[in-house]
Amino acid sequence: METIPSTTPVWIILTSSIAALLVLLLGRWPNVRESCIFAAALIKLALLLSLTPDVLEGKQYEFEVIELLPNAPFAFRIDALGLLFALVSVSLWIPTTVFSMGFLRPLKRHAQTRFFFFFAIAISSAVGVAFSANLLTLFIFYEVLSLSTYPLVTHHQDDDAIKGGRKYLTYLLGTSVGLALPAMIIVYQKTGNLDFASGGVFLEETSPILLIVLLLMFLYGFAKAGLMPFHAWLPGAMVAPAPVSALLHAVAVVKVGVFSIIRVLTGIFGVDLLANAPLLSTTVCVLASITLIVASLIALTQDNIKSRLAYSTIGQLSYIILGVGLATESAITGAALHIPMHAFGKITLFLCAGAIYQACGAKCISEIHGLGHRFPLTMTAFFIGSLCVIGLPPTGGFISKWYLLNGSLDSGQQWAFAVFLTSSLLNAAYFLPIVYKAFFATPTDLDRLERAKEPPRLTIMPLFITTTGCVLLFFFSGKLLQFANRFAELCMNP
Amino acid sequence: MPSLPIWQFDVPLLILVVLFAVVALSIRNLMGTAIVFGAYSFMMCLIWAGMGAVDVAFTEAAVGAGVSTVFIVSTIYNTSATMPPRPGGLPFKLFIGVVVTLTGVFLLSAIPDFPKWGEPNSPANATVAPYYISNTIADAHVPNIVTTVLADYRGFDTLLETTVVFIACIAIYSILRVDEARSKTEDSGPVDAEPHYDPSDSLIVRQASRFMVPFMQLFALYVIAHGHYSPGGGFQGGVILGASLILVAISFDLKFLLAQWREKQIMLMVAWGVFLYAVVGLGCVFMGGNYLDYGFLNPVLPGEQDMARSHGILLVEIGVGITVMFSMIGIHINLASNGHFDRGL
Amino acid sequence: MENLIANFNYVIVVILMMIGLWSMLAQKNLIKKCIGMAIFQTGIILFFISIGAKDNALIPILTEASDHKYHDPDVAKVANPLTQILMLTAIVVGVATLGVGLALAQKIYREYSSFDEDEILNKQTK
Amino acid sequence: MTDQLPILVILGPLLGAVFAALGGWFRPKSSHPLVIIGLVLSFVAALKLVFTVADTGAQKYWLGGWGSKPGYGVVGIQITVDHLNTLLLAAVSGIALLTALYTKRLVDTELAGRQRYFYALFSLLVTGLLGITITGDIFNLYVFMEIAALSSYALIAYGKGRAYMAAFNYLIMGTMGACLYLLGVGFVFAKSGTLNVDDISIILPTLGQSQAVFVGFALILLGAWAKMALFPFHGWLPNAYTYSPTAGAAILAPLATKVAVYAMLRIMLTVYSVDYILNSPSIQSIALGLSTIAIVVGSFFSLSQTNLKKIASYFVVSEIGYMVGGAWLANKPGLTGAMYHVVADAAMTSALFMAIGCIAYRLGQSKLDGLKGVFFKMPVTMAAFVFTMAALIGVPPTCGFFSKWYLIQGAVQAGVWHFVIALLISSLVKAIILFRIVEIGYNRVPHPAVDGNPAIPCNEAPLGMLIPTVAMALGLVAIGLATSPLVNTIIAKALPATLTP
Repeated sequence: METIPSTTPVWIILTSSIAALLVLLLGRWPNVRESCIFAAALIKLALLLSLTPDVLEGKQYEFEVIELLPNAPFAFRIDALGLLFALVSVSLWIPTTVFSMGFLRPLKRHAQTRFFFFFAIAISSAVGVAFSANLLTLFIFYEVLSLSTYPLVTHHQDDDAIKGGRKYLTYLLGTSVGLALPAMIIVYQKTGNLDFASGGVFLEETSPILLIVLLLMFLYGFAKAGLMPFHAWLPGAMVAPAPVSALLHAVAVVKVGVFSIIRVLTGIFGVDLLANAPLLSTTVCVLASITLIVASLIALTQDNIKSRLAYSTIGQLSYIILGVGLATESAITGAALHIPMHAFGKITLFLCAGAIYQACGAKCISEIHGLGHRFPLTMTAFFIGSLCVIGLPPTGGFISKWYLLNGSLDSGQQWAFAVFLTSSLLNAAYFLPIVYKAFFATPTDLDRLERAKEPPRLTIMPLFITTTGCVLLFFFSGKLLQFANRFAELCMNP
Repeated sequence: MPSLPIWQFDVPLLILVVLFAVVALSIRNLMGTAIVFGAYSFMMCLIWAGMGAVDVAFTEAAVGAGVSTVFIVSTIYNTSATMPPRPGGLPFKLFIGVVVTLTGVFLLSAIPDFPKWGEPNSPANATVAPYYISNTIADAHVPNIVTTVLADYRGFDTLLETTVVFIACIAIYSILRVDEARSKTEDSGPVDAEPHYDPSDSLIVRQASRFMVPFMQLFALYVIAHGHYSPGGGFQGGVILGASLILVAISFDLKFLLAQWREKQIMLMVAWGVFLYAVVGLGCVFMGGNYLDYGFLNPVLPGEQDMARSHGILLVEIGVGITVMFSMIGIHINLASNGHFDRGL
Repeated sequence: MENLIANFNYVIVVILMMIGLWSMLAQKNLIKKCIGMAIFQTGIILFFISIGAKDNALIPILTEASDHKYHDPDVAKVANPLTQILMLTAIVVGVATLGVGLALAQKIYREYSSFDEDEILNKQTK
Repeated sequence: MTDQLPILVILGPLLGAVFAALGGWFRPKSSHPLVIIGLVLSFVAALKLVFTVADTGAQKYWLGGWGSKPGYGVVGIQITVDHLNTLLLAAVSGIALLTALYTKRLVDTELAGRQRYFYALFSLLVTGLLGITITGDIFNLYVFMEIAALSSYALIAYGKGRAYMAAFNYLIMGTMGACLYLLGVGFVFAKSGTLNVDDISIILPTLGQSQAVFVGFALILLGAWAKMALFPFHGWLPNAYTYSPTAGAAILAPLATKVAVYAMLRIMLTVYSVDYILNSPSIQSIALGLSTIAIVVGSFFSLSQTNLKKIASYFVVSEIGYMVGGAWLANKPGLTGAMYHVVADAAMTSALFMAIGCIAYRLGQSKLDGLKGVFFKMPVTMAAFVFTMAALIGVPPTCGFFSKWYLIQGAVQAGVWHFVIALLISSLVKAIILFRIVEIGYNRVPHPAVDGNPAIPCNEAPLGMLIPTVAMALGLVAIGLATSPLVNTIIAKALPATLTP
């Protein structure tokens, strides 16, 4: 495998940090401020795209900034999965910013500068996680992400926000410091190696009990992945403004959790170990499956749109974990693919939730009965987003689920196949009725019906972009598939 | 029966010391405690002198038994000597008693491991110490080995020790001294007990001290200057000088003393002593030696290297004497007047 | 037992130390705490002096011989000067600490009109 | 002149103090610059020594030129700058310098009319702390200990009201510690006959199993623990640091306890040896147990406090547990962590107390309830505060993260799980406190940027206080990023060679 030493990773991460600083300085002029963000996002995207050809050929970009601990430097490495994740985060940052402008400005929300500042920092750290070459670097960015999203979650500064924020930090910091950090230190102590590149750092003779304990500590330590029972922060964090929920809690934050778990499973434990030690693999699969089903069931009972979406997210994240847990090539491909697919689908849904709130002030499903035809564009987008998350053609979600299902058959764990199918049915059961009722149920609140209208253009535009994305991903999934395949190959033969 | 380790004389003294300690702590009148504690210190001096530690005994007599007692008495004079009876607290005292006893037993467990008392070849007596005894004359031409070790071999300790006295003085000054401007507005506090007697009334005390003070001061100067050849040195001399002025302050009154030495002068002199010591050391550095290596001062001091050391020792002893003397006075006037500098013991 | 008698000084040191420590911790009167502290310190000084003592030794001051010169002294017959100067330092440090302790006690008395620790605590919490 | 650098480190603040004490009577304003000059000299010398030591190894300096004599050992007093203490020397003098700059305004206002000797005592305290760190003689260490202690009693007593009782309790506890230490020195001296650290370390192994040496060790440790306020000797600390004037707490809290920890490390590693520690498992398990309790107790008490200064004081109590525990793990990562944390924690505590000082200066108090809106009033100070708290929690890449890393690694290697758990609890408790403060200071007020809400005027601390605070907070990251060079070039060489990796 060829590696290219290059400072590009640093620059990619820094672009949004620099943008953050500019936002802080230029806060007085909103237009300038937001153009800074766009410029940064575009530069970042361009830089990422420029790396694509090399990475797809199997090359890796590497850069070591400084040695923090012996054999555990602060270092970056860009491989297929990292680049894929970074691309998704950054490309979705653009529509979200547009959406934020449309969402925050008309409502005269306070502290917009702070909002954009921490948003940019959060993106930087998400990309940092994506590019981390070892667990230590990953952990650093993971923590920065937790802290920088706290002001976003508590943005409203009312009692709910404070309560949600408290829960958010308790879960995320509590688990990462209490479980992931000691697990990491134990790994370092036992092996002296935290690098992801080696595809498994443990020696043959490591005791299986230690391995299983470490595995559990990592799975629960990265609570951003929302594995039950450490999921409660996610519905709690829905007090955040809609754009925050959209990008952070559908894409950046939760995917960082899943991404971290993927890195640990493939880079620290290694696919070989997972495949050869059925106990480990089964543990991951069972825990993920339970979360998958239970979260879907809870989602059915939620009336608040954002809560339902949150539980849906919890379930979908476990798809990815389950995929990696199965440890076959096509399952891993599916898992990797599910990151962008679900991201596009879920961000569409969240943006729709925000748009519905803007359209008629409704936060609950029961409030929008029969209102669909007053804002048909929004509801259509919602429908397509649902299809993507459920995994039906013609949306990208279909592709990833296809690979996941394939993978479950390959692995010989047929029950996983059943779990996937059941869950997809449940997904359909909690999404499609929303659309149905919005269009065909009799409106209950006539007052609201009067007021309801299509939200402003700044809100609709991003919806349009992401919805189109969902569909396009189905027809042009080839490039993404290349990324996912490249990663899966790397995992199978490190 | 092993031969008794010490002169028969010492065993009763040691037992007495313990008794005095217990008595000092169990008297319920603090003035009594102070006096018994003074007696305890004198008893200690005897023991130490008996073991050949004349300098230590001398210092303890001046510092421990003398000045310390005066300090305690001054404090009590300004506050109250009575201890109101206070019932209860027994479990706590017992608990501490158990802890202390356990510590004691732990310490006793090490005693069999010690070299026999008075053994000239014990590690403590046979490792570094012989060097001082054999080389004091050659190195510094000072027959009082304690002086050589104090001011030369371990001169740094002594510089710091002088600094400790200096710190104590300025610390007490900072804690107690009442600002002139503030003391007028602030009421003088609940403790403004009338003096029990007016010391200036006692003709005998005043006349006796008028007679004694010059001799004390003369003796003190001798102690400092002759510290090379006989017990004594800067500390002892400084304390005696300080004590002579404290005696003036007690027998006349504080105002009388402060008329001779103003507050500012006293506090400046305290710092000057340390300054002198530190600068002599610094001089050695400028002459090319290590800090406090008086041997390098021989171009400016009379004599060869050993005599330069001897003179260097004298210089720093004077510095020590100045600081100690004025510190003792400074501490006393603060303690005796509760920081008001108006009247005192 | 023989050992204890042969090391009678050390036993006294331990007893003094216990008395001092007990009174520093268990006594409620501030002045008595200070005195306990001083007793602890003298105990330690006694300990060091005992370490440095030699049977039938002279004081550590050399004397001129009849020819007005100093000859090499018999090391075993001169008391250990090192422990002595260490203890000179300790005595001075002790009196400095005692002075500061007394000054603080006076200041506390001005504030609370009492030397009793419990009473002071009561007045503080009021 | 480079061979005179070690003594310059001490002489700078010592002479600065003497000059300040003299100058204060003529021009009261002159004390501060005089002390600053002394501290600058000391800091420059200490910094130079760091590089010298890294390049050429340990530097030894004999006061009065009295070095080692054949057959006797070192007859004078030796001061040593080696890998174990050079970092701490630089940290102590650097922090002291920054703090001296920082306290100018505080002293002028808080101690108006009483500041004549404040800077002299300040500088003498620093002298004592530097001396404890640099000396290579166990009795000299005692004298320096007392210099530091006496000046800190006075500094604490500069506060009012309850400060006197706090200072008195400290005096009793501190003197007890010093006396126990001195007694321990006596025991060691009785068996070894010398006071020089290097010579003792050669003689002790030849003595074999000796109860006196063991008791001496225990006494020295007890003394050091009392001085550093390790549980159960911690009772004096919170009151002392809370009621002392802010300027006094700013210098005492970061340095006094750390230096005592260093003294313990020096005795453990240089005078005795790691083998000796490993062969006395009873003390080892006691020390580890006590440090775990200290961490837990300190954390929980800090949780129940309502005064910012007291919270910070209890942090100090729990951090002591970190270092003592790390040292007594007696393995490579544990000792590395302890040594690193001594420096890192000095910086963190300093930054914390500086930030609290800024808050107290502007708000006139430091109660949690009074912090409403403080984030809008003092944004820069609070940024520094949050930063410092993040370091204390152990958020990477601040230095707090790396010390915790090494400590946990050491505990894992030694299999001391209760210590690991205590460390994590302490981190979480600090996180809770940080976010409680954020909630009160940020979220409990109507946001001023929203129309109709009252504007909160920005009222930052004076620049003279703010700049040192921010510099210190940024220093935490700098130390964190420099971890690897610090550990590789200096700390790793301070570890005993016999230690298995």
